[in-house]
Amino acid sequence: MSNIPMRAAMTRGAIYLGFWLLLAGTDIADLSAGLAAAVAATWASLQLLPPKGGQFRYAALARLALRFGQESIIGGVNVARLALNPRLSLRTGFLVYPVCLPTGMARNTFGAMTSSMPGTLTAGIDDKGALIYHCLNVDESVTAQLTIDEGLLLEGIGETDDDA
Amino acid sequence: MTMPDFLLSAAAFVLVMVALGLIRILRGPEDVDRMMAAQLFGSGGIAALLLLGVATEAKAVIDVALTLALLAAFASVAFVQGISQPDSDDSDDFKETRGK
Amino acid sequence: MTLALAVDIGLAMLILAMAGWTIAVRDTFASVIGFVTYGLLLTLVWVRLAMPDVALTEAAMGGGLTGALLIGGAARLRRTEAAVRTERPGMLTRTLAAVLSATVTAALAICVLNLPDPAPTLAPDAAAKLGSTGVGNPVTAVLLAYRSMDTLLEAIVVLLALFGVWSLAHDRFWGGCPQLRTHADSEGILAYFARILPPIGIIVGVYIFWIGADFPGGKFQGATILAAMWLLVIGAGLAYFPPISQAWLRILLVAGPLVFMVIGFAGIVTAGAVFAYPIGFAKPLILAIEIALMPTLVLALALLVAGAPQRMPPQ
Amino acid sequence: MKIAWDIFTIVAVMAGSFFFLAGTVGLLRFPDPLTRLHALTKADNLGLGLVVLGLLPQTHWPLDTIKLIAIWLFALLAGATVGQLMACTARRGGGPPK
Repeated sequence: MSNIPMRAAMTRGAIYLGFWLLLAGTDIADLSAGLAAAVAATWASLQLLPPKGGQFRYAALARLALRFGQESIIGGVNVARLALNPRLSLRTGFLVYPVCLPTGMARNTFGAMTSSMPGTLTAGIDDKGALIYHCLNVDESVTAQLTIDEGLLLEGIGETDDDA
Repeated sequence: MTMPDFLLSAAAFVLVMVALGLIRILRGPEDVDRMMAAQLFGSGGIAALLLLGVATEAKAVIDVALTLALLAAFASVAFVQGISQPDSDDSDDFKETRGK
Repeated sequence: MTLALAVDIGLAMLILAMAGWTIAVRDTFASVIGFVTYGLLLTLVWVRLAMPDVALTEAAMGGGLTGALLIGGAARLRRTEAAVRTERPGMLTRTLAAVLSATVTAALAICVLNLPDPAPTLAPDAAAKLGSTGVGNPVTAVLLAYRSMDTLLEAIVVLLALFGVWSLAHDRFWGGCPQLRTHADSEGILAYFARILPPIGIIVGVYIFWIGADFPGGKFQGATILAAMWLLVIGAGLAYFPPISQAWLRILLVAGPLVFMVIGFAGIVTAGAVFAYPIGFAKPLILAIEIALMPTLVLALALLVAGAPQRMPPQ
Repeated sequence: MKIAWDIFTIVAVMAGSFFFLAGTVGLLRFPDPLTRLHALTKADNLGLGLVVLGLLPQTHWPLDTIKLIAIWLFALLAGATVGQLMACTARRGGGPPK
């Protein structure tokens, strides 16, 4: 077993065991079951999500998380305002956003995150792999917002050009 | 009004809200709409459950909510798979067997 | 009227309305979705009745597996539904069905209304002997110490149901693989979900199983969560069901009830009665039975949802 | 101090309940399935998030508190997934193959 999977297995195992301790408490009697559960979870996780090399940049990820928090609040308020406004003022439509993020995890995380942000909802992928968004109000600002989020995510997973 | 009473009335309010969402189940028109209302009911149900659990200090309720949250997407996933894919696999099989 | 009573009455009204609608609606899909919602309401009702064990079962079963099973079934019935809807049963059949249902309801109502007050209960007796089982959760104690025969039969019933489902397989596919509809994109959002959630689900499932000895929880609830995770991975196209002719699969399926029976009948020698546990060994033996039943239940529940084999066994 | 936390709970839970109200109104009022999905995925998650936030001071630190946050995260992940899956279905016409 090479270095990367070994390290990933240890990290993930520790995280899952930590989650067990949060659920079940730190009673010694429960620890054997916790270890078994953590081993099974780590095994499943390595099968489902084979570890890849690459460096996360936690500062950028933290900024992204913060932005996600803010934006989801704005998103919720936005929908609430629209719903409770006596006159429905919607200009709904689709928008195709070509993503630079690698397919798989990164792109799906992006899709999932932007679905919670104001005005946008991921509604599939077109033939060229671009994300299709359904927007409550189609205008220029949507693409600009998406670009900011994508930039942060790219930076967070260490995929930007200045990496080299 | 004590804290448990407040939480209990909040739970009741959330329940009433999601129950009104059930009108979508009645009206449809698409199955997607119906499933959506059920999904709304799922998260509203989790919220109501947590409020009830904390109000009555029933610790186990948190585990119930945990289970619900974990399986919240399960029915909807089954729904999307059931609705979006034509029965290609087994209908092929049937055709094959009938042809013989 | 207290606030709690108002909440309970509201819940009862809601659940009655939902139940009525689920029966009344003509469209199968709508009815099934109504039923899933009804299950969620039922979870809340069990919580209000202070029965978290049952609430947990309802949350796992009603919210997860039954919902998926029924929705899958409704999707399959779609093609034949239009034809069925034109065949309305005759007046006589409908009247008979109505009379029969009304009679059953009335009989149940009479029984419930005539229950002695206070209701006869064995709860104090059960609680008094709880210490000798070493188990902290009275529900688990009842299931595995006082009424273990029933619990064994329940596990066997699940297996029998599975064999019933298997027996619907076409001869050609006997011993083959059950199949879910898996046309999902392995890079798509469903696959993403199915890659992240299952490890967490394993931890939660084992946790719910493990705490069942002392707190609300247990093998059925835990096994349901684990089965749901397995089904999610398969449904996202990341794994396949094993052929049902596999030896390990069959061994695991019968292992649980078998261990249960061996320990139960060993009680004749060690404790003087069938399904009696020797003094001081109750808790480890109960735990052994639960651990052995766990894989059996996970496999059986997942395979029940999967249905009859639909693909040839690999040669 | 307890009073301050109680007020925090009351404010957050009420705000959460408000978003459930908004989600329901959106679900009933918005004109097409995709728009309704916006109401569902956003208002709903925020509603549950605020209810959880409000309940945090009323639970036993640390286990129950963190469990509550985990519940919200699971619901968030489930909501995002289901929202996208249903949006795909709705965009393709939503109706079952007949």
